Amino acid sequence: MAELTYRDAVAAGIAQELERDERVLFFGEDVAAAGGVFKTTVGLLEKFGPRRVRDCPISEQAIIGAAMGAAMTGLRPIAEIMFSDFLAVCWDMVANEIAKARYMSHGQIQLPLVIRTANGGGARFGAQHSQAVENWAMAIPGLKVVAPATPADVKGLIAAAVRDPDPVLVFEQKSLYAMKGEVPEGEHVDRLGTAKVLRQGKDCTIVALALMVHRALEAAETLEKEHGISCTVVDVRSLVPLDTQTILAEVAKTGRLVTVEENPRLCGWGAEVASIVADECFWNLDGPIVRITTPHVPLPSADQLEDNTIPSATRIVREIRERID
Amino acid sequence: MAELTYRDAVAAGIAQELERDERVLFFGEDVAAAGGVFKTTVGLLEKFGPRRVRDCPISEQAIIGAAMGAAMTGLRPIAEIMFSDFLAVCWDMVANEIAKARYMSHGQIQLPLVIRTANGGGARFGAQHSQAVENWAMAIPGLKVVAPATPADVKGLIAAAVRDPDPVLVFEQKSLYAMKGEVPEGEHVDRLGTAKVLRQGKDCTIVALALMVHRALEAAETLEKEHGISCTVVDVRSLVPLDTQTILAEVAKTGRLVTVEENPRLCGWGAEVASIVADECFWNLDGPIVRITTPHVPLPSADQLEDNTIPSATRIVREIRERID
Amino acid sequence: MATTTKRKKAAAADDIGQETRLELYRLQVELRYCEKRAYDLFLQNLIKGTSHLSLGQEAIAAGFGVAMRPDDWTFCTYRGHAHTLARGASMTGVLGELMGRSCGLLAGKGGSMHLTDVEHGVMGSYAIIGAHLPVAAGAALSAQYRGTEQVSVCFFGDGTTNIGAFHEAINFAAVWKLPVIFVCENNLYMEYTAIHTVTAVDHPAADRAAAYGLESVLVDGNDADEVYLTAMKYINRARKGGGPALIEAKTYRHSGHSRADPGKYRPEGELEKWLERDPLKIYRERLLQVGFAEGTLTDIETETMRKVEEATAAAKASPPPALDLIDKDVWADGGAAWRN
Amino acid sequence: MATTTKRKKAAAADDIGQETRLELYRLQVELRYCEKRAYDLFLQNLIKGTSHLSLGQEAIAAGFGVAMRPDDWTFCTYRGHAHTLARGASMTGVLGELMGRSCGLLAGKGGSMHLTDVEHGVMGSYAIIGAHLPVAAGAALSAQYRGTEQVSVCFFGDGTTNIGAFHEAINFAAVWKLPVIFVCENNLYMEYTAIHTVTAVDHPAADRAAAYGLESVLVDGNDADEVYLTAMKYINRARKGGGPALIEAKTYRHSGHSRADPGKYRPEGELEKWLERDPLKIYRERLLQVGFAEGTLTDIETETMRKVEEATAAAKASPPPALDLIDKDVWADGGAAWRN
Ligand SMILES: Cc1ncc(C[n+]2csc(CCOP(=O)(O)OP(=O)(O)O)c2C)c(N)n1
Ligand SMILES: Cc1ncc(C[n+]2csc(CCOP(=O)(O)OP(=O)(O)O)c2C)c(N)n1
Ligand SMILES: [Mg+2]
Ligand SMILES: [Mg+2]
Repeated sequence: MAELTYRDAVAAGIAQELERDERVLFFGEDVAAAGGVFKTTVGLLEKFGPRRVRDCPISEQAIIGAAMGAAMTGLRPIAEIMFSDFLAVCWDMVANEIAKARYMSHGQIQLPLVIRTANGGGARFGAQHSQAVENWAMAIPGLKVVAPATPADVKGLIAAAVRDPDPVLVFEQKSLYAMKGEVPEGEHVDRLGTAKVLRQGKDCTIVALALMVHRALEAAETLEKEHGISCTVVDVRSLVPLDTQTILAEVAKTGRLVTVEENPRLCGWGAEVASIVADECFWNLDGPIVRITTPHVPLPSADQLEDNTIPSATRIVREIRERID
Repeated sequence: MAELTYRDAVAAGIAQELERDERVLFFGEDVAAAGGVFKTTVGLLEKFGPRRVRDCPISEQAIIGAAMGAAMTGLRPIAEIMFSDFLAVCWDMVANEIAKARYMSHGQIQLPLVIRTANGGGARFGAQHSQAVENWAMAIPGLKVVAPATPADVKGLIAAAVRDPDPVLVFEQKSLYAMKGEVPEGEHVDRLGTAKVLRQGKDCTIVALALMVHRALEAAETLEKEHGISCTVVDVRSLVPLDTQTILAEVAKTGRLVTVEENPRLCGWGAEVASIVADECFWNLDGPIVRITTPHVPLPSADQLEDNTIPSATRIVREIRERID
Repeated sequence: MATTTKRKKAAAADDIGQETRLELYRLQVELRYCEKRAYDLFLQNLIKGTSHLSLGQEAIAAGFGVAMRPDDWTFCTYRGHAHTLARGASMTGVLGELMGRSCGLLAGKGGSMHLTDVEHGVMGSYAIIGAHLPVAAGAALSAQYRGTEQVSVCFFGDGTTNIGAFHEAINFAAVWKLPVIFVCENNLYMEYTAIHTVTAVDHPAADRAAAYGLESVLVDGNDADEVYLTAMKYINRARKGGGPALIEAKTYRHSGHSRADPGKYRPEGELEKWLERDPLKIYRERLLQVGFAEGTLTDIETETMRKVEEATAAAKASPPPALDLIDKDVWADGGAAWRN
Repeated sequence: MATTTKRKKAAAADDIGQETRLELYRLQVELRYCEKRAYDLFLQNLIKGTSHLSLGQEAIAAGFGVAMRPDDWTFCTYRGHAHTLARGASMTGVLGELMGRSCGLLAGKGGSMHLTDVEHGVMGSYAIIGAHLPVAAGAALSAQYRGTEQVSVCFFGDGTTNIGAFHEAINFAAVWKLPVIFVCENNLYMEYTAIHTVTAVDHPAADRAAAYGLESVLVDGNDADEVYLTAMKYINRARKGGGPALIEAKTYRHSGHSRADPGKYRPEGELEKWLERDPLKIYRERLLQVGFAEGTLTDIETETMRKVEEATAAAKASPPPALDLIDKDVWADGGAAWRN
């Protein structure tokens, strides 16, 4: 095990795959010479050269379209969209082209490609550089979607994404880039479609993703210690495929579900999870399903405002205390 | 009352507002001289002239951006996006700019504008011209969203949208354009944020939208007549604002909720409704919440395939029979 | 621009071998007959949904089709029947797809707007304006990266030049000198709106080439020889590392935009004028002029019609797609599961 | 291009009145001092998040600011502090917003990248590249529709010329002859990448004007006189119905792209070379040359510094925004309710 930041684990994941497979190449805006605006790709250009690690013009449609064209002709590109908010400028390429090509072509077209992007809030960047939009991607048939919460997961899931034969979107939470954690030495490849149970409790199952996992864990500590409420915490990790077995099993054990979502309220991933549980786990439920989300507002910029908009550990504690007996 | 097609009711709604308010103008691709590819805007150019009804280049970002710029400087534009799938090419303008401008500017910027678009399947147009993407819009804070199911509603809700001080997306279901129905004579303005109870039953509450409303009604007939299952049918009409009072009240009465969604499964509007009900109406539920959706696949093109992908009355009957006692 | 065109015309007389000439004719006849057949099949309501014909525009698909190497790639739009056939795709596969039959190129899953035949280098037909230009650039990047000397050819209409993806893709390709040829088929209209009413320049592609450091290339899209020679020139240049080209080919569609369109927005006499310049007519006359026998041409025509009949019969005989296709091929594992 | 530039320089000497000259200087000094103060406030960690300074680019904002009519509209990017101030926005409001205080122009809800001051015609700062070009065109449409003779001015960087919205907006504006001036501030870099490495032409805006039927306009963006005269010319033309313009102003940013950026990607000596061409230095020397007294200029400088100090103190004294703002102003009714 080595201790790495989430940021360095991203670079390590990409480097591992560039090293392993000549068909992998990586491109985006300011990613090569500058090592990325979040310094997540430092050293890749130096190590792999300008043929495989490339700086692009500010042309997100061209970048994602190029990844698609390269993938269908035998490469395994990794493209970066600097902030996940900018997926909106190339949403046609992602949602209408990449997601549908295999299906429409009756399986003729293969798209082994990865789109990495810095997602989520906490950096006081305001409403256009802070969105958690993993639910946008989850809503599109044909896309696989992961959102890792730790350095080990981000390395392992990037590697899994690169090796997957289908298009995968990797949502890296930008507030986690500085987080440190143990990452297995040597080759590390994780599995898409697997949630992780991080903590077992009796009273309530909290299902969270990315940054919210850490807040859920912190809240669970407090709830246990200060209020005698014992919570299971599940890190979803992968929205598509979704590990419903783990989620349903954990909810069945506690009889209660609380989702903690960074995305704004309406049609967030938690709504989907809630609807699955309300159908398939209904008879095991002991009380209402509770969703804790960013309220349905664009994200404000000033620090106090932002901190009180994205779900905090305090808010999770409060809501669970109020809603779970 | 006059009998109009849904298509003509669209034109009537736009005409009513162009007539009433000089600040209203209407533009899009092939909408003026040709009267729209769905013939929904026939006659408007002739009546209101090229200053107020305009043909645009194939530049969706420019079209929606222009609507935004015009709205913030005192006009009340109506812009057409020919197929709702194409919202993806201007999603930044819709989701990142229009939706957020008022909030970010601390209320300085007002955006009274309408985006109309032909949504949904049934016309054998394939995966890129048939999507039901109302859930994309619902997921974005700052957008109001309606999806009318009848000629009267489409006229009245377009009028309400034009008069609303906020940005409103109107999703017209393209398979309904030929449908005929009674539309009130003279000025007709509906209210955003109001669902309609179309049928009262005892066993189950079906919540549906747009084309699915008609299929739900048909299914409810069959269920009643042939299987003795009596269903309430609620037409949601407006996704944002959402008339949760009506939905919650109707679910409380029957104790069961079935949503019928044309959008693909994950993160559809029905998931949001299900999560609200599973929280706020939990103690009134007599059984699992059931969602009937287009499966989570891109839409196939051939007629038999398409017909078996989008929820049909037959499928609604079958699922309700299986799931509701 | 006029000069460019002239130089090409002159060259045409010399550089094209007899065999190539016959193939150019045969291909145009195939595209024409097959499109006409598609039109008949609509009228019989055997083709549902929409459909966009290339009647009148055949010289472009044929000229490029003949100029391309088998391992080169084509990217088409919804108006892509002709371009797909021009690479050698099966006519039964094309008509079958239009009719939503299981023999269709996509087994009915894609429909007329998404014809794809990877085996023949047809890397998809794209129905959202502009999207395939970046994709074609990406394929070219792959060819360049792997050193295969493959070239990517991307067809699109005049209306497409006003959308953002056009701009991004061509700059991107130019900066990286990618082997991709962007071919604008200027048929004067987007759907029902004349291109000149919505575009700031006269030649929507050629007048913009300079914005990407590319030379302005404007050709007569109804002259298969001219198209072929231009295609050869720029494809070969791209193959050798000379980078992308943007070619504008002037042409006209004889039918409406799609099956629903009677084309009433056209000024009187316009269609008639262009029918005079029908690419098949032009080319047939030229072949007779340069010494081909009438019989050689009628043989081609008869043989092609036989193929069309055969394909039609095969497509009609093909069953509708099996319903289990609905849940197939979202993912590479063949399935559609989004959960465990 | 070179000729265009020279003609402008010559004109500059004659056409600008003394009062205008002083205002151009005063404004540049204000923008410079305020940006420097913003930089100091970062270092003190009083400004959170990101921030993008216009140090070195002041002549453009000032030249346009002085040339515009009070009811004209400005559209800025995240690098918009200077352009916002140049229209008369309150310095306290700008610094307060950067610091996330309730006195901020947006009460802390928008942040440094979204400065907006509708009262002074600043119709927003847009942080996603290219988005505001279509919006500026839309405002121009509104002016044209209502016959108000207002003009819309849209500032953006060199890197922005490679995104789709740039292309769509300019064609759209050109086709409808909208009164909008697109101003490309070419500071040689996007974030950390040199523009020439990702762009197919030398002058990313000027070399593309012809693609929209517009004339190529390239000016020295560090010379406030030249900017001012060019602004006057094209704004007045647009006001009179002459349609849009695309202007490229060459300049350089003295600091990094944003607060996080030390600017290490710049070749050695480049910054120094451009510091020689500092717009304030150039302009101050020119004013002395044409006869202004040193004291007049130092008075302006002193007075401006006083304003900056005052604004800083006011912003520092302002409380953080009230938490109830979170649920305000999603909708025109002042609230955020998505349900009943
Ligand atoms: C982004 C987008 N906008 C609009 C359309 C609808 N549409 C389909 S074809 C077409 C006209 C295209 O014109 P052109 O590029 O000239 O091609 P042509 O059909 O003439 O071959 C339009 C507007 C679309 N498919 N995609
Ligand atoms: C669509 C989009 N892509 C990328 C970015 C990230 N980004 C912010 S500023 C910038 C560079 C812009 O360069 P330029 O247009 O030259 O403006 P400058 O910052 O030099 O003023 C980039 C890439 C963005 N904000 N939006
Ligand atoms: Mg055309
Ligand atoms: Mg720049």
